[in-house]
Amino acid sequence: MENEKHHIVSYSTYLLILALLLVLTVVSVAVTQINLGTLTVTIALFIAGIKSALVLAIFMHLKFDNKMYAFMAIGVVLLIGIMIFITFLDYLYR
Amino acid sequence: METHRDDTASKIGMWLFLLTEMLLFGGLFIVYSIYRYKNQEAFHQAAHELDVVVGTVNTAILLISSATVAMSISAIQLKNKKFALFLLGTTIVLGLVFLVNKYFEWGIKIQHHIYPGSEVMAQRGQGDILFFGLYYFMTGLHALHIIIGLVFIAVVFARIWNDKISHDNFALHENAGLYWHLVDLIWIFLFPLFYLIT
Amino acid sequence: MSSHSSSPEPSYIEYQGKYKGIFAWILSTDHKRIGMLYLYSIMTFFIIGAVLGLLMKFELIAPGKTVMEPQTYNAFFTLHGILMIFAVVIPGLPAVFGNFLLPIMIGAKDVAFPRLNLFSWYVYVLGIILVVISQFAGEGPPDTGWTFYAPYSFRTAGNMLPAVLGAFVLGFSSILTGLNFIVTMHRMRAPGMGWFKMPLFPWTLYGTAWIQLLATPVVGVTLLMVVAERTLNIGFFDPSLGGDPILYQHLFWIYSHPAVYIMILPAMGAISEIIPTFSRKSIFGYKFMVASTLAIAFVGYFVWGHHMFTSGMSGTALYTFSILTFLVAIPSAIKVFNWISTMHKGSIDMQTPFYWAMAFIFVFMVGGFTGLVLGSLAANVHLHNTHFVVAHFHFIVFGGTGFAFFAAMHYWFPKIYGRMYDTRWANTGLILFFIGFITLYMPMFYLGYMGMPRRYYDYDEVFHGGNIISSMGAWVLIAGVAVIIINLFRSAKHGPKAVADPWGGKTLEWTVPSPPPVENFEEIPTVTKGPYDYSQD
Amino acid sequence: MYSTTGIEASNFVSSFDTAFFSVIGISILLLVGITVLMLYFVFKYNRKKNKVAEHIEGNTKLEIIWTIIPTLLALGMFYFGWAGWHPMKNPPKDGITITTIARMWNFSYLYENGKQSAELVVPVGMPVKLKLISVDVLHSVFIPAFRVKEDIIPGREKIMWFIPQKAGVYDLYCAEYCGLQHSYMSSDLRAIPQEEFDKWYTDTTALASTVDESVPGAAGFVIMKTQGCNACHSSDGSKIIGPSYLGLWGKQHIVVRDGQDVLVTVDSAYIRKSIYEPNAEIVKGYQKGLMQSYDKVISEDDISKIIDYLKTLEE
Ligand code: HEA
Ligand code: HEA
Ligand code: HEC
Ligand code: CUA
Ligand SMILES: [Cu+2]
Repeated sequence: MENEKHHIVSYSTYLLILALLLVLTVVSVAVTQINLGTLTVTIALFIAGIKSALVLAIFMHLKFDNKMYAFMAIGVVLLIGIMIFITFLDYLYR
Repeated sequence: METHRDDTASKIGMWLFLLTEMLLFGGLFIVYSIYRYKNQEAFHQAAHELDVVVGTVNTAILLISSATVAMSISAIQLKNKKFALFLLGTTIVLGLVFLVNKYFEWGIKIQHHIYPGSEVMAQRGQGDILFFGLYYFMTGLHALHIIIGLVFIAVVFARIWNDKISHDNFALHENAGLYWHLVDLIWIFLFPLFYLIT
Repeated sequence: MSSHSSSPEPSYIEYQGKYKGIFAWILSTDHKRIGMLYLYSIMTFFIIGAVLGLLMKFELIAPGKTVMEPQTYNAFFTLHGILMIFAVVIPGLPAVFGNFLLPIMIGAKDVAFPRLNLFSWYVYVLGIILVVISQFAGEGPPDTGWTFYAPYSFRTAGNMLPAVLGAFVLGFSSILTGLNFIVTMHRMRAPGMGWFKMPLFPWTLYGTAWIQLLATPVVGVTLLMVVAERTLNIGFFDPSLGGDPILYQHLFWIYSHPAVYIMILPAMGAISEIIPTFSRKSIFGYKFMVASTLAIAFVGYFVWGHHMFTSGMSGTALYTFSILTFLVAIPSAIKVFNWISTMHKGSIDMQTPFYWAMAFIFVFMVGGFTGLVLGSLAANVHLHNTHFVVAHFHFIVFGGTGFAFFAAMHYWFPKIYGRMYDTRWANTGLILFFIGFITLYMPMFYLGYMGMPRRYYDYDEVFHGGNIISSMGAWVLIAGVAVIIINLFRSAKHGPKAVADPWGGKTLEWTVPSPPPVENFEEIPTVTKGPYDYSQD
Repeated sequence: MYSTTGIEASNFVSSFDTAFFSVIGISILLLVGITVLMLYFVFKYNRKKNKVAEHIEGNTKLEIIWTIIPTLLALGMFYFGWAGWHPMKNPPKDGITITTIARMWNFSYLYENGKQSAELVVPVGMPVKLKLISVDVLHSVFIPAFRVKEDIIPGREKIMWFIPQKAGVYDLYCAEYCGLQHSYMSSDLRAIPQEEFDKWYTDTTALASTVDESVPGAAGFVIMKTQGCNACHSSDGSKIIGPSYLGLWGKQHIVVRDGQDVLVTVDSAYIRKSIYEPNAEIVKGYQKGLMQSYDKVISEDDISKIIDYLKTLEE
């Protein structure tokens, strides 16, 4: 059983991503300080989504590893999404 | 019985475990989203009481610590033991700082009698009770994961120190990293959900 | 495939390791010994749970007080449910037969993480200990039913914390087993064994493992919330603090509905092994069997609401759940049809395991069809929380999983112990068991239709007749179980020696000696053919 | 009383029957068919007769057929279930509304004109809407003869409805597990013709007139019976869930108030408080949160009657 090849990610990539993440954090804080009504949550979650995608893809190596891992992670996120959706079918229409 | 090392197996195992963790918090996110939907106004108001600055600082701390763990793996692959140790040490320190911040944040809230079951809470609306209940429960569970992650990283630190982990045998290190990133990932969502929905 | 009928290697039973006596078992990381540890613990709790069931039937034989107080009855069905669900049928087939056979069936020497495997068993035991503590410590046994519905579970004086934590810990054990199995199947299949050369039992274990992995954490965190609510007064589900008890039900069933497929999938897998072997024929529609396994595992996540049809969900949610409930039955239908078709033009050897498989198909259908009745909205409104539901799930949990467990026990017995049991006694036991089973549970359908609610200590005179018949069925059932267990128990020690492949099975476990040697295979086989290839015979 | 002949007891009986028997019917056909087929195969292809099995791997066409047919059948079953259930969710505008209060472990019914009753009395032929309220835990109104059931959720008001179609006395059970006396939580449902109902409805003296005022405490006893106090309190000294009434009046005992033990004497003020704010002071050794407040349910007047009754139980 062969072990997979390891991709070594350079320090600068990590630092770049870190910078990006920090910027996104600041952006999301800034954006939510202005009152945008219901949009606030959407934007905040959208940015959180991007941030988590970055963490998953680079820090957690999903981009470089066997695609199976990415498949599993996305699958689970979808699963939780569907569960929340179905639960909301109850609460939205009560 | 002869044991052979299968790094891929342990990595799959780790990932599967992370998936269960995601669902653990996934359950909480369901609860959160329902109660937020039912008590929009109260959640909105209650979120104002959390300190955005502390939250932001803690977010930054976790993000940096995540980057240092990730880099430490590259360092070990590049056979740079010292640098790897340094990066991991930084991670541990940052993790502790996060916990200290959390401690003070909770401490202040508790001083103001904002905790489940307190008189002050009983007087406030039900939305507030739920908000702070979820706040304590979710950040508490998250803090527990931080502690577990710190122990995990400390073990890796010790093993690198003793040369048990090296450039051709770093599966454990990688797994500790994955775990730490997951903790970070969860915080990425907790942060806007509790601090930013004002 | 390599086949050695006699091997110089000691069998896993005789093997002398570092430790002696009982420690050779409870400290062993051999998947076969761990499987046996599970077998004995599960049988113990099955018997305890069954005796509780029997006592409840004594109580229900007549209206009014018969043998116990209401408090005792309530505590009994709670413990009965917790033990039977969390300690017997959920670990049941995966932990016993999965552990014992999965590595052998895919041509591996052990599971991927043997020590984690042993650890899972200890976690299981810890969970049981907590459940036992809940019975004796503090304020008296919990009395909420196995569903722990809020807000009653916050009000009762009963000793909830250990019971809930026990269920949580048992769930953790289940997660670890699932994790181990998935990795094992991904990494350790023998050379040449592609995914579609894997036998169906491992396939169902694969589907099961994913459910264990992805559904259990939800109930885990829910139970933790219950603990937090009881200890810290956080109002998650308590309406007086703003919580919503219906949300508790959502979270509970998000796990517990998929959990019923944790129970039934491996059972279906075992049956899918037995039928081809005794029909001397490849399973009909192998790929459809695999696909239906995965379909059940997947769709099973989204039907949880059918346990809550009267709880006051929105109409939209109600019919969404109803329609999905009907759809999840389709893959089960495919399985039944394929089993029957496998028998077509076979050369059927009527042995005990095959009889069990037939009995399984019958009771599974009865259970499944009554599940459909319950999935129908208008019918459910009347039948929900009546003995109709009790009958449905005993038919499908006890009838389905339980029958499959005994089928598997009789099928793999010679492999596990290297000895044969007495077929005559085994068949007598089966007949008693079957008659008792039908007499016990059939009347419950009628009682439920008439409107007898479940979890009722006492009932109106109109329900008396049905309950008498039902209670008497339980006695016949005991006789059956006793015959079966005693027969197996004796044969394990004194039965005649069994050969490596007593039934003419084709999957890998039949290529190794009975009982299997410590290392399973002298050399890892290379697989070239599908799992049920009888074309050469 | 349970009957399937003649006029159906409620408007939902026939829709239940359609849904139930359509599924059961198809199921029994399939069950028998498949079982017979299985037995036939087992018989026909027995090893004794059929020495060699034919090698068949499968048949995609068949698989598709037996995927599609059950799907269609299942969708049909869904349809009948849906059609029967849909009206239950849509109560009509007219009809009478009865507030149903569930608590551990009894039901009580409050009519629009303020009339209270321990049995559910309804007029035949008129839509009856039950407004469901629970003061403690989950309960469920289940009327088997009417084929209706709805859970009662504390903290939420729900409506269930039906039209009684046949006069008679029916059982009404609690169908959601609610603790110790769950199986005793039931009441009678009396469906009576409209005229009779009107008479019953306007007669607000009914309760008082049945009580013999000359017997001390008799009125109090009836009130307590209607309110279901006896589910938790005995009059003979035994402990059910709450303390017994026997010897209660004038007794001194310890209660827990705000976490502190306090010695109190049972007098009218104490009893009143125990009934209106039961969780303010908890008798030592008993569980908090079980007894719920009867504020606005039991009047001051009734409390003094209850006290009269309790006085008769002095030791
Ligand atoms: C092993 C466990 C198991 C399994 C496999 C199932 C399978 C199914 N269950 Fe069951 N169920 C339980 C265990 C299980 N259940 C338990 C424990 C409870 C009670 C929990 C509690 O409240 O305590 C319960 C309760 C329960 C309810 C809630 C009742 C209530 O409380 O009101 C419902 C409602 O829809 C339901 C439906 C179904 C359906 C539709 C299936 C289907 O998957 C069945 C599919 C099978 C078939 C349909 C038979 C084979 C098919 C054919 C031969 C082909 C023909 C088919 C068609 C025409 C479609 N179940
Ligand atoms: C695997 C699951 C399983 C199994 C096997 C059983 C088995 C039995 N159960 Fe079940 N039951 C549940 C799961 C199961 N149950 C669940 C989940 C509930 C819901 C709980 C709740 O409401 O919360 C329930 C509820 C339940 C009720 C409903 C309580 C109520 O709602 O009021 C009843 C009542 O009759 C009952 C009876 C029985 C009986 C008589 C048996 C019997 O069939 C047991 C049969 C076996 C024996 C009688 C064998 C005894 C054997 C011996 C004595 C062996 C001799 C041994 C040697 C020689 C070694 N059970
Ligand atoms: C669900 C169960 C329940 C019901 C119904 C109930 N009670 Fe109680 N009651 C309790 C419990 C438990 C206590 C003890 C704890 C406390 O003091 O609150 C109690 C305490 C009391 C006390 C104080 C007794 C003492 O020893 O000091 C009185 C008086 C009382 N109840 C009256 C009533 C009356 C009158 C009713 C009906 C109108 C009623 N209760 C209905 C459970 C119940
Ligand atoms: Cu009220 Cu059961
Ligand atoms: Cu279900």
